[in-house]
Formats: sequence, structure tokens, C-alpha cells
Amino acid sequence: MQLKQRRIGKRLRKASQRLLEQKRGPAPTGTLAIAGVMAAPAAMAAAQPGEWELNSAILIYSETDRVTAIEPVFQASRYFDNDRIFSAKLVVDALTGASASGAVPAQTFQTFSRPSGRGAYTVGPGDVPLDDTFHDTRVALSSTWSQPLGTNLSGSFGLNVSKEYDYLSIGGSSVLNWDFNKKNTTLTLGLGYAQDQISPEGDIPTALAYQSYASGSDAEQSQSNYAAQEGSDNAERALRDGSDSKAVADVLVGLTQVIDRRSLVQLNYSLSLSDGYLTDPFKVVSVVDASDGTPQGQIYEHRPDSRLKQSLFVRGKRALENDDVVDLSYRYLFDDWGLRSHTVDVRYRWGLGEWFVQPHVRYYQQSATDFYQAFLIDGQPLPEDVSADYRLGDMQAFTAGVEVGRSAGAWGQWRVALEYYRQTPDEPSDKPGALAALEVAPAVEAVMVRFNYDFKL
Amino acid sequence: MLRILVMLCLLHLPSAYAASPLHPAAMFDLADYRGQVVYLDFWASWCVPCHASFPWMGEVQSAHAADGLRVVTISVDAQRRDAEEFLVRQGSALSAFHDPAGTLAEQFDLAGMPSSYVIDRDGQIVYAHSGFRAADIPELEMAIKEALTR
Amino acid sequence: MPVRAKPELARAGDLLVWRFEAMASPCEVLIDSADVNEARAVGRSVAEEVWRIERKFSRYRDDSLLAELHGCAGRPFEVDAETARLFDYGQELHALSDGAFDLTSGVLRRAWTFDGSERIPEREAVSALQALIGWSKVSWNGRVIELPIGMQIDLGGIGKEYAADRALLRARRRSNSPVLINLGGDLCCSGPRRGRRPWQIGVDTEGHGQACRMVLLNSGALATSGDANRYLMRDGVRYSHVLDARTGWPVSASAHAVTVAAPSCIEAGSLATLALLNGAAAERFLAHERVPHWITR
Amino acid sequence: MKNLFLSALALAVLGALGGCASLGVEPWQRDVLARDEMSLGYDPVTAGLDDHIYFSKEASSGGRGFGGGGCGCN
Repeated sequence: MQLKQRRIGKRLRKASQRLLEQKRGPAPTGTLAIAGVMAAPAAMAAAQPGEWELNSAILIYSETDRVTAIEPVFQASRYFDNDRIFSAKLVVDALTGASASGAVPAQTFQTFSRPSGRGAYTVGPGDVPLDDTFHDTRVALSSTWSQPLGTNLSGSFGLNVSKEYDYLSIGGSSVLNWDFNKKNTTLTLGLGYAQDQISPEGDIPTALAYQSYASGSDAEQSQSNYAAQEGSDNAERALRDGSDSKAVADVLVGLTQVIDRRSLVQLNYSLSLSDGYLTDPFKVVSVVDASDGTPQGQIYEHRPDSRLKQSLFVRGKRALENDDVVDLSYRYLFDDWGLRSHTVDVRYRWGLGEWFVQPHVRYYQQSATDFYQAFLIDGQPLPEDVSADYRLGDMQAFTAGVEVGRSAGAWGQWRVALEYYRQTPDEPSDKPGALAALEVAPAVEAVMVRFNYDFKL
Repeated sequence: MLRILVMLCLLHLPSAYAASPLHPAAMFDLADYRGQVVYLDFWASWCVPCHASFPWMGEVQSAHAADGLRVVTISVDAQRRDAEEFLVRQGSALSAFHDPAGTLAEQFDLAGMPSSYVIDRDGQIVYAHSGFRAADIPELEMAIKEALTR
Repeated sequence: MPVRAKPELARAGDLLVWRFEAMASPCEVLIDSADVNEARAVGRSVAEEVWRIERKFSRYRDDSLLAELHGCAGRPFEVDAETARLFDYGQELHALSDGAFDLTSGVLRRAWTFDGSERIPEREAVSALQALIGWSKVSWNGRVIELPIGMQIDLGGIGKEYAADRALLRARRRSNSPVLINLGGDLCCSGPRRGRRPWQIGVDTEGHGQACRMVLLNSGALATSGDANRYLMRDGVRYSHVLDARTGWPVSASAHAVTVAAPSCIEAGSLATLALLNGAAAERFLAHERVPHWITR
Repeated sequence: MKNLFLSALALAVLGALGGCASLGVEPWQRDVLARDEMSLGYDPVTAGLDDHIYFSKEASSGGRGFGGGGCGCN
């Protein structure tokens, strides 16, 4: 004889509380609290079918006197039967602060028009011109579906959309993983395509055209000229395009090899082809006097219409005898813009029972692109492509940080990281006149704080 | 009155483990199961699909116990404690052996984790499978039923 | 009344154990403390409380409250608050089980003896007893009970679990050290052990005298219903000792034993008992209730 | 230069494929490799944040894995 199938838990709980003369509601701490049959806390077990895995993080990135970014991320992954996973990720990126415009400093005040073409800002003597109206919010949504495609083959397919005030990017990607040699070797093939549209406020500037506000002899003069020159500025902008676009295609071929019980190595070759508008519409190049080095004005930069990047990435991970993990990676990247870069990244995860501490060091070095010029000399013929963006010049960057976290616990796991990042661009060697005494490409320092929290439902 | 003997053991006492159901691999002998159909499963606490296979194996064992099925599980965990903790979490009552050196695993030449074998009443392997997904269940159950009716 | 072994304090690892006998079961109190005097005091208070409940509700003693009640059958009998709470609880279980659990079903023992033999009672004997079973035949208003002549109350299904919970309350009044009380397999603890370690419990559901399962208990209680060794066997049919009060016959396809973890021992024990009464659907029932459980078939 | 690099890469891949038969572990020896922190895809959220920061501050990006998608970061 079967009893009715219905949940009786609540009534039974109440009845037993009445029997034991306990107060209603949540049981008092102690005696008859939660039924707790559980093992000692252990690392969060991998998600099982039917479960949600939620990963969240917030990053605060702050440069001294320049950009500050707050970037929350939320990712939810749902695990289905038969190794199928759906994952969706939302990234918000709120930027405020100033970024280098590309113009050189001068011994006098300089005034520049804002990227939007509306209004102007003034930079003091010796200061690197920073565009201080730099703030934008980016929202990026992406989703991925992964599933097995055969006994040893699996695939994942993704779509992503990223939207900023003046920018829209839509892309798709697919990755195939083929396991063989008892899953000790994995061959990865990745393909990606994205279409980006940029429509800056104030339209796309004409490449190599003079920006309307030339440097003034002092701040007051420039301010007073502002109203008078507005009309001509608008007239010039009418010739520009409202928006432009680019397409990016990526291919990645990777090989992952298990070396032994404690180590594995990954080798990736990737190729990325960008085609279209690759110029930064907000960057300018100063034109300076050949003898005294005084800026005569600045022109909008222009970059080539296509870029072919290739990189080779090698990474190794090894768990030491004490179960600490060493994670080493190196990337060599080169492109047809003449850029070469080396990146070395080292992490050491030091396990302390349920806690871990992970120091991290990263070194980056790049050589300038062929068309990088910190400034142009007045009177010389204009090059076809030119950019004074220090990020395309010779530079080194160094990151040092530490992450601390707890990898166990019934309520999920969290970790917090603090990192220091310093970029040191090379100073141009042939600065004429007064410019020689000024720092054109000062170091940029930033501090990053990140907090992650992962849990399962 | 119910006469259920309950033993309280302490984690650090060796006697606690003596009372545990995890037997050393050396005690495993297929000949002990002659006349029965054996579903032999190699698992480890670190193997993700193994977590899903245990409830199913428990069901299969209770459904076919009377027909002569024995589900025997072999842990290849390096640490005995990890295997025991897994069994505690799973609340498993299945026969369990501990093969930290991989001696049995090597004998059976596992293709993946978990790996399972259906062994007929004469001790012959009649079916081998690696991995555990929901989609594998009908095939596994078919193999077991076939061996039971043979 | 068998002569009881003298209670004694022993050491088990870094625990102190107070062993005693009650309700025909070996009982123990585990105290996670190094203080022998404290442990002895806790052990004594637990044993006293369990013995008190046993004396009051035993069906074997002629000086128990139940014996007095059975002597008053056919007449109204006013009970104290504790007894009233137990009857109320029994009534609730009766309702929750649609009558399969019944405080008056103890008389079935006259027909059924589960000793592994094949002595299945005659149908007539069982149906004769059925006349004496049924909570609905009892008049109970929460204070006064009137039992029809010949009927009896038996707290067998809930008494031990209740005693464990009550004894734990007593122990907690005595001491702050972590305590675990085990009354012949029904157990409850005051919380995790020192250092937030769980209590590690081996449960023998097969009746081999050997732990088949290990359970880690941090708080709450664990109770087991059923017994692999108590059954009757005839013509290849296994008659479990779980009797459905509505029929007087064993529940078909019932699990051999069910262990449940819950905040209190009485709740765990009741869920385990209800799971057994659910027969083949025990797994479904407990999965539905979302409590940690272990079922032996 | 490019051709030389590509052929060197092809050689390296072929060599790895040929040599990998002797490398690796048995399925039951993956206890350490199965740990979260040994996975190459561990903590994708952090990897994504890092990639984005360096993408917007340096002229190099990608290579590590496959994030896909563009972003108009400055």
C-alpha cells in the first residue's frame, strides 16, 4: 500500500518542535540547528549536470592622473547532461579620466579641441597633453554553447556583442578541440570573426588634417579665439564621414600536451587579420618646429587600413611536489606594422591549506611600429601613415601583483588581487630645440584591485 | 526495538578505517564473483563524471541484486582519505576497493575515467565502456541486462 | 527486567564515553572533553533522563504511565503535558501517513514475531487484532484520552528518538562541551566537535556488526529505522517487520533499513519510519523531502 | 622571415605530435592534472579582465586562447 506522495517536511518539523517545546521559526543555534551531514570543507567540486556555476568579479583599474576604470563581470554557466554547457557573460566597463592625445608637451600653454569637436582644453607648460573628457561606458554580452561532437571531439560556439557610446562590435567564434593519445594531446582550432563600427561624436576626422586649434602662445589667447573659430571647425567637419568600420578575422591553432602526472604544455599559433578603419579618431600628432621644437599644431593620425598579426604562445603549468603550481607563459607577437613584442608571465600558486597566495610577475616589451613618430617636423613632407600614440612606440611594461584567496567553503570561493602596472615608453632620441628638455612619453603607472567570487546553484 | 549497531569512529584513529568499507586492491579477485554478473567500475574522487555515476550504480545494484548482479567499484585515488570522503558524500553502499598504485587499472587497461566493464557469470569481460554521460545509460543498462539473461 | 550493567566512563581516542543500557539497547554518550568529572556528570544526566522516559512510557513495566492508562481502558484518563505532547505527535504522524503509522498498532506483536523463521500468522489472527487498532477509535482532546477496552498505546516508534532529543537538552544544560548521544542507533549531537570537526559515524545497516557506511555529522541527528535481520521468510517471500497499521500486514517491498539525517532525532526517526511505510517508494519519498538519507534494500 | 618562422613552427608541431606518443599519463593518473588550478582554462573571468586591460594599454593582444570578439577599447 502506497502513501500519498506529498511533502510533509514542514508539518513534521512543526510537530517535532511542538513535541520538544521549541520555539517556532528558525531553530536556535545549537541543539537542533541545521541537519548537517557533510564532509570537511573541500575545494568546490566541479559543477554537475543541472547546476549553475556563477563567476563574478570586479576590477578597479586606476592610473595616476589618467584613466580610472571600474569593470564588473558576471558569468553564468549552466551544465546540462552529456557534457553540454551554456554560458553567458556580461561585462560592464566604466571609464573616466584622461588619456594621452598623442601631442607633445611645450614650454608654453597649449590648447586643444576636444575629440567631439565641442570645446577645448588647455595644457600647462611641460605637461603631456591629456584629453580629460575621456569617459565612456562599455557593455559587452557574450554567450557560448559547448558540447561534444564525437568521442574525442568537442566544440564551442560563441556570439558576442560589445557596445559603447560610439562603438559597436558584433562577432562570432567557434573552437574545436580534438583529443587523442588517451587525451594526453589536444589539438585546438579556433576561428573568429568580428565586425566593428565606430561613429565618434564629431564624426571621423580627416586623416592628417590639422586639428582646428593650433597651439596658442598662452591660454587666454586660445580661450578668446575659441568662439571665433567654431564656425570654421564645423565647416571642416562636414567633410568627414559619420562612421567607419573594420572587420577582424582570427585563426588559432593550438596543441596541448600532458607531459607527466604534474605538468602540461600548451603551444598556440594565432593569426589575426584586421581590415578597415584601424585609426584612433581621438589621437593626434604634433608638428614641431625643426629648430626650436615648438609645436606648430597637430594633425589627426592615420594608420594603415589593414594589419596582419601573428603570435606564438607557449605556456607550461607544473604542480610541484608540495602541490604549489607554477604557471609560466611566453608570447612572441609580430605584425606587418613592424611591431615585435615579447611577453613573459609567471605565476606561482602557493597553497596554504584552504587558502592560497599567488604572486604574479609580467614583463612586456614591444618595438615601435614603422609609422610611429612621436612628432612630425614642420616643413617636411607628410608621411602616408603616422601615429604618435605611445602605445605603438617602443616600450616596456612591468606588472607585479599578488592574489590571495580561499578555495574552500560551503558558500563558494573568493579571491582578491592587488597588482601594480608600470609602462615605460622610450623617449624619442632626436627631440629638437626646447623639446629636448621635455618628457614626451612619461611612464604610466596604474594600480589594479580585483575581487572574484565564484559559487554554484 | 531496532537493533542497529552504530559505531562511532574518530578520523585520526586507524580503527576508523578498519571499519570502513574500502578494501585494499590486493583483496580483489574476480573469481570471488563467479556465478554472478559483475559491473566493475573504476573511479576517482577527482573525476567529474564519476560523481554522476554513483547514484545510477546504486540504483542498478538495488534493481538487479536478486538477479545476481554485483556492482564493484575500484577507486584509483592516490589518497585513501579522498576516496573515503567521496564514498561518505555519495552515501554509497557498493563494494569498494582501493587501488592507489593503479595495479588493477593497468590490468584492465583503462581507456578513460570512469571506465566500466560488464563481466559475465564465467568471468569474461563482455562489455567495456569509458566515460559516464546521461546518454550512455541506456547502453550500459542494456549490456548489464544482456549479461544477466545469458 | 534484566539487570543492567553498571554505567561506566571509558576513553575512546580523545573522547570520553559514558555507556549505559536503556530501552533494551546499548546506549552511549560521547563527550568531547578532557574533564572526567564533567563527562561523568553529563553522562549521568543523560542516562537519568533516558531512564525516566523509559520508566514512564515502557510497555513492559507495570508501574509505567502507559500501564496505568491501559488499566483505565474504557474510561477517560487525564494525562500530563509531556504525555499529551507525545500523543499529539503520534496523532500528527498518523495523519501524515494516512493511518499507516498508528500508536495503537503495538498489539500486532501478539501475532507477529520477526525472528527470521517462517511463522507467518493466520489471516484470522491478524484481522482479529485489527479490531483493536485505529487511532480514530480513540477519543483524544489534547488532555484527556479514552481508550476502548482492549486497545493499547505503544510509543515504540517514537519513544527512543524522543528520549535522545530530551537527553541532549539535559546534557547541554550541564556542559558546553560537544556531546553526541547514541541510543541504540538513534543519535543526535550538540554540534560539531572541538576544532569544528564533524562526528564520524559508521552505520551498520546490514546487521553484520560492521559499519557499512560512514557518515559525517556536524549538527542535528541521525536515526535509522528498519533492520536487515528482522524478517520472516516463507515460500521465498520476505516479510519485512514493517507493519502497516491499516492492514496489520507487512509493507510490501519495503527497504531493509533507512537512515535519515534531520535537525532532531524525532524528525529523523519519523522520516525514516515513514520512508519504510512507503515501501517501494521510499527513495522517491525521501528525495522529495530533500533530507540526507541512506537506504538499504 | 615569416616563411622561416612558419616552417619552424610546423616542424615544432610535427615534432610534438610525433614525440607525444611517449609523453603523457594513464587515465587513472590524472589526479593532479584534474585539479582546477592545473586547468589551462582556469579562471576565465580573470583572464578576460587581464586581456582587456593589456589590449587597451599595449599594441599586442590575443594568443593565449580564444576569447573572440572585438572591443573598441582605448
